[in-house]
Amino acid sequence: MSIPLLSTLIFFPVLGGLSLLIVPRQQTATIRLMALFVSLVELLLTLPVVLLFDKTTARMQFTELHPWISTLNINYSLGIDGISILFLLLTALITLLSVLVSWEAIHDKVQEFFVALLLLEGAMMGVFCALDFFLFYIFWEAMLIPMFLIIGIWGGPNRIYATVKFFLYTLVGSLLMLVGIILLYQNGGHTFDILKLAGQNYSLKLQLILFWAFFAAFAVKVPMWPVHTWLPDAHTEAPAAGSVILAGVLIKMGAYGFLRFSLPILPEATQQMLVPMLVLSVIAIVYGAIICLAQTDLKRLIAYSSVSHMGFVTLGLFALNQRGLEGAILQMINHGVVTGALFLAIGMIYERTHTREISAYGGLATTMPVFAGFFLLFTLAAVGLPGTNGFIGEFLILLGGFERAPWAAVVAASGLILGAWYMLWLYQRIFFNEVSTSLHGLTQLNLREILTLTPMVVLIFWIGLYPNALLGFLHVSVGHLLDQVNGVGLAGPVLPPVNLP
Amino acid sequence: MDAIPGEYLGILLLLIFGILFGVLTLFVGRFFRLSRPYREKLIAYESGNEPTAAPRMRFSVKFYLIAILFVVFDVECIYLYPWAVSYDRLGLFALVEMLLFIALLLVGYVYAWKKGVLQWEK
Amino acid sequence: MIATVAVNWAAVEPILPELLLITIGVLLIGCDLFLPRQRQLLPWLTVIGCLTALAMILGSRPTVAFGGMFLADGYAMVFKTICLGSVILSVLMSEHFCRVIGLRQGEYYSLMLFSLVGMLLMASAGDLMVLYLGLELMALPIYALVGLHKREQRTSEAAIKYFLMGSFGSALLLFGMSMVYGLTGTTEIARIAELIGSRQLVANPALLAGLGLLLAGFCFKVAVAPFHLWTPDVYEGAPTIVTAFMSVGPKAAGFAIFGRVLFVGLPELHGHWGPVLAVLALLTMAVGNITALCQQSLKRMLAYSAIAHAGYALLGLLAGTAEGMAATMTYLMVYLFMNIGAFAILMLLATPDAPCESIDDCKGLASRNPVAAALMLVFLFSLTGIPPTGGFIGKFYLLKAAFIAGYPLTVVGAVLFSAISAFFYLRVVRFMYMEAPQQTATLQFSPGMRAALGLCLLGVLGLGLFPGSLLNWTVSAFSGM
Amino acid sequence: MIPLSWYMALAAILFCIGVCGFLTRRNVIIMFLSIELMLNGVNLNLVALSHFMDSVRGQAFTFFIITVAAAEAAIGLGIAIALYRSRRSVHVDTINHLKG
Amino acid sequence: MNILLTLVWLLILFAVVMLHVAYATYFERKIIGHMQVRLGPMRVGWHGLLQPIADGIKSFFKEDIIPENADKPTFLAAPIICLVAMMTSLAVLPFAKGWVLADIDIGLLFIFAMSSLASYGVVLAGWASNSKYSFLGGLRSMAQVISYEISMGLSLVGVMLMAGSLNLSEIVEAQGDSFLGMYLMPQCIGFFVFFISMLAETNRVPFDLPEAETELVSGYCTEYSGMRYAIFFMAEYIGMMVMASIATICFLGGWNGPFAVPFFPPLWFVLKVYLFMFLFIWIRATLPRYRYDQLMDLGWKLLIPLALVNIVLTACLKALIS
Repeated sequence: MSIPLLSTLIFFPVLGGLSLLIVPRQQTATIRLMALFVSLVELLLTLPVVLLFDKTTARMQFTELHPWISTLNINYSLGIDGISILFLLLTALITLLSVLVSWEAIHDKVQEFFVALLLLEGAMMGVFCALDFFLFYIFWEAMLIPMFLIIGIWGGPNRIYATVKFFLYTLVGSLLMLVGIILLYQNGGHTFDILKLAGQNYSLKLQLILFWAFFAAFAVKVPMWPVHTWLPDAHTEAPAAGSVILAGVLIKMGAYGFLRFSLPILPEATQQMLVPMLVLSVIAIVYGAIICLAQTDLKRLIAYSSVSHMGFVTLGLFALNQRGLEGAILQMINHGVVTGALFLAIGMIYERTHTREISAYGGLATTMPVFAGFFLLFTLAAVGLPGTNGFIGEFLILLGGFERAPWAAVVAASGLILGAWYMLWLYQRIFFNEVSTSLHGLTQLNLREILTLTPMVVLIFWIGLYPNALLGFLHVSVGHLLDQVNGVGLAGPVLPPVNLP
Repeated sequence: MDAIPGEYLGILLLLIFGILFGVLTLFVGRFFRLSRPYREKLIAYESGNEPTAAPRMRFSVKFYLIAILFVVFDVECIYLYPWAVSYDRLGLFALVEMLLFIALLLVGYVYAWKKGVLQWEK
Repeated sequence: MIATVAVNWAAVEPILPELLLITIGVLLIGCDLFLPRQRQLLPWLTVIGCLTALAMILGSRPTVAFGGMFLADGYAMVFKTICLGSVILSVLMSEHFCRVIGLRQGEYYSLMLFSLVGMLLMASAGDLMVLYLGLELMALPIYALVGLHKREQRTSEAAIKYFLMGSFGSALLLFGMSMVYGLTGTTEIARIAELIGSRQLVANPALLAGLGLLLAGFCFKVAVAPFHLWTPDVYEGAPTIVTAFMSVGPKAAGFAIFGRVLFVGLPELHGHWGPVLAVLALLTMAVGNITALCQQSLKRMLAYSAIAHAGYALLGLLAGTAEGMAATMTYLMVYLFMNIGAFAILMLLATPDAPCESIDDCKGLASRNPVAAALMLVFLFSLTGIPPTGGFIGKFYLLKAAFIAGYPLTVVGAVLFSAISAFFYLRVVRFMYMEAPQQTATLQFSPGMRAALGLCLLGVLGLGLFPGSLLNWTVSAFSGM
Repeated sequence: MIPLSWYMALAAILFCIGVCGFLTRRNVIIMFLSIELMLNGVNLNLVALSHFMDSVRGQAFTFFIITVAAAEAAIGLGIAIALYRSRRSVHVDTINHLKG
Repeated sequence: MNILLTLVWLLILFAVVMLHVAYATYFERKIIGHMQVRLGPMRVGWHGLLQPIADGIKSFFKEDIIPENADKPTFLAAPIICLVAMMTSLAVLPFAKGWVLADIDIGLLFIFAMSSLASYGVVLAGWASNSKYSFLGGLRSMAQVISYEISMGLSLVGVMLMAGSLNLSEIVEAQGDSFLGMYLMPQCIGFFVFFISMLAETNRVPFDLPEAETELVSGYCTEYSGMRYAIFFMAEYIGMMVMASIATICFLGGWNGPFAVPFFPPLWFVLKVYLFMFLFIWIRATLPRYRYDQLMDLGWKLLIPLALVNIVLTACLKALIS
């Protein structure tokens, strides 16, 4: 492999973003077009990765290894397995959509916005590619800066509170993880290499300390109950593109962190902490759903629904079996697609009405029928209707969860019902009922908007009807991961992967 | 008395003697001399007028500058004296070093001069 | 008769950079006095001199000169580079700033150079005497620099406070030195360690008292709590350019002697000074970061942040390991760029009518001048310690060193305070990007200012992305000590 | 001969008086004088030690301290004058424009 | 040395010096009188010979006035400080070979120290009197003394370079007993600087600004009277004598003369000292007073550079010759 594909994926958007700085500030049209071009090319660049990916092995692929800071034994080490490749795709797609949705929504400081967005994309790519813990941390933290700015500068009225809260929550968590990394470095043979760190036997006490240090960073990011409170604020205040990226990629990183670090490196601690984690997940599912019922703000409702959905994800993760893990990963992608799509849609309607109050809407189905159609589809996917992607993920998670802890699956299933309740109720309040007076004369969706939403529809059905397209990437890697976790002797039947149509 | 090196004994004695002389002449004299103080005699002399204003008035800042300059220049001497005394033993290197030292001192001196510190009245 | 001692001129070679700088300092005084019209050349002359000295220092071989009094080793080289860097950057910026605030004294540059020579001596000090002389040679011009701007009322107040506290710190230091001298009979730092070992003085109470006084004195010099009380006032009162300079150069030089004395002179007492410094470091971070939270003046906030950063830098020192000291050096190197950079933006805000030192003056900077705002953003995130800036690398290295040396709780504390610090740094970012501007004056970049800001940005990002060679350098520098 | 400990005790006493003076007095000049007192404590210590240990370093050190103290005095007085000109006082309690 | 012997020496020295002081005033008045074509004191004794005794008795019995606003302890101490400082410097002066009370190695340094100490007496007197004239006089005196102290100190570095010692006896011996050995010739610049500084240090005309009668009404001692005033006076005359002795020792070869005097070795020394005393008086009778700014200019702008040049020249020449 002569072309460093992963490095290209990381640095192409960074350089592209920086090249926007050359354009004079006033030429916003040029800037937008350039940003679109960069993100489109980035998406295309993921294609060779996907095509060349070898699904039959759990080894890291497309690896790149260069010494970086030799004094500390830190390497510039990249590589992906079946788990990360999906996130690369998701990231590229979501960023492209964000560029599109920001086309007219951002009027002020356009240049800065798109620079921040593209830098953010580079950092996100880096997080999913990094195989060196230190490198991972750098990308992990580097994401904070553009996200902080995106929410803080282009967000809603309460944006400053939201963005500072977001930043501080994340930073505290990350810093504790940093201490954990140092501790791991000290005890893991003075290396930051994730693969080398995984193979070692740490004492249980050390593992537990490390587990909680990592938990601090990842749980905040996911966000797990009870450290989720930054998410509704950040979601609500962020501009549409910010919300999409937050929901689509950023909060997946917490779960990705659990997958990549906590599980393989700290298997014993993971098993020790299984029950608390499951309990937290279930609480998040039910709590998030119940809170959703009480929301009057559109974006806030979606935000709490994210808490609930991410509860499913962590439930699947800590089910620690093939189905649960695969379901969790799939659900992350699904959630990224669906919630991203919902935020996109909300962003479009918000541009027209400039309100997020649910009560201000009503009867939208008659004024904007095309939009209503798209939104209905997204709602159903979020609810998990069979045939949409949401169903597959949640089904697998519940299946896995039932094997591990039936009580958890049962309670979680009730979350599904609540989910259907609040989503459908929301749909009813917005699109049916009386036509609200303020909603007369709204323009229909334009071509750009329709083009933005169409890929999401395609994705929803594609994954929903042919999940193996994605699950195929996962089987081997997840199996390998489970071997690592279970290698220390967790009793449990190793079931063959479920083959769905 | 062993604690004091012999040569300094004379100095110490002379010191004590001086103090005794001063104090004794003044003290003994008290029994012989007149003492008839009255107010006019005791007020500060101001050419016969009533003293006006506080005598310890603010004075020219020049005095401070002179004092500061003195401190700096005088202390430089503590390097010149030992050097001068042991010049024979130190050799050429010390001469060059001291020339540099004096040159630096001169720089400070020229600086002060150009800045008008040495000018008593502008 | 004159003794015909063969004059060994080669003995002077190691101090040639210092001599060069002194010559240039004198030359600057001369230019200022006799060629007042050519005054705009002074900063460039200074920069050229510093660059030459830097080249000479980097090109020199490690030597021991003057019977062990002057050590031109790698350790000294790193610190000298930092100090020279601080002077070069400040001098590049000063023309602009001095014009804005109307500071017209030509002595400014020569004082800067003399202070620099003091710092270089401190970095190279192999003997307590040289150490003390360097310290004072560094401090005396700075007292004057702080008070140089006579039209401004606050400067003389800042100067007198700095002067009194600085002298008091020196006196404490000296008494500690005299006690160490009394016990060991030498002032040569390397010999002190040997004699402590051979005379078994480790538990001697007098030595411990001396150590305490030394620590107090050093802490005064690098502004470590609870000896930091002078810092905010002095930093706020001094002209911003001087503040920028003295928050980096002298602090680095202070750490140079701090490290040299503790690591070379008193390594056997690490059991005593390690924990003490750990407590002081935590206290410093607490005081610096928490007090900075409630500041309205950006300058004062940066002053408190400087205190907090002294606390971080102490982490490497207290580790007592080679890696720790290397980490401190690395951190100071990064700190040079990020702190001077932040102060540079503060200087850009100033106008002849108003000093513009309040946080409110940053409001809307992104609209007024996006470049300045972006630079400030980078510097502030670096000060917070967010990757991919140099500040993160430095902090990470420090935390790692202290952690591995066995101070995990101190490290956790440092991490938490670091999170707190994000709050007040972010406040500035917030004001710059998320508020409407209050001022309308356009910012002007002089060529020197451009160069300095470019260097700072390069330093912060370059060290953040490619810290490898710096780390190698500091590690090898320390092991050569 | 007077034993070394006497000198050292005197030096320590001088130093402590200086410290107390510095911490309690509020006049800038007197604070400065207290510092000088501390320095003289150090000087006494060094000279006595140097004499008793037959090592010349202490005396050389004292030389430097004296010089530096003179330079310090020069700068300190200069600053004090500047301060007095702007404030009409050298009392620490009136020097309070900087706080926060 | 035995304490008793020292004490005897000391008493003799003291008596001689006191006599000297008393008659120095007499000679001053007489000489100035004759120079100004008048007679000077004539009433007490033959040609007024007993005048100093009468003055002494008078000041002893005069009323002692302490101004009401004076800072009393300081006011009382000031004259004694002056006297003690000056008297103590006497101890290190070698009047002849071996005729010295304290033959210390740092003689010259000691003299400087003591002459600085004396200026404390002056400035304290000015301050303690709490009178404007005294205050100004004290200040001026201080500024003047410290200014000229630098040039004086620097002017003697040449001598130290040549003699290689600070011990006064050794300085004398280094000059040898021939006329050509005296440092007057090689150190002529130094001598010039020293001589002027000496006049200024002792507050003599033309540098008597601190006690200028016509400007400051006696300056720092305006408020002093009676015995206290007399003590200041004594200190001043002892100071003159000490300075003259230093000049003699450092530049005129000390006790050495054309031939040895059998019974009174210090003869040459005394003669040389009196030569200087005469010069002091002669100058007083002849020259007008300097203005204060001229005085400072002279000290700072002429004497100090001259002294530095002298040092450099001496050191370089010495290096060349050897």
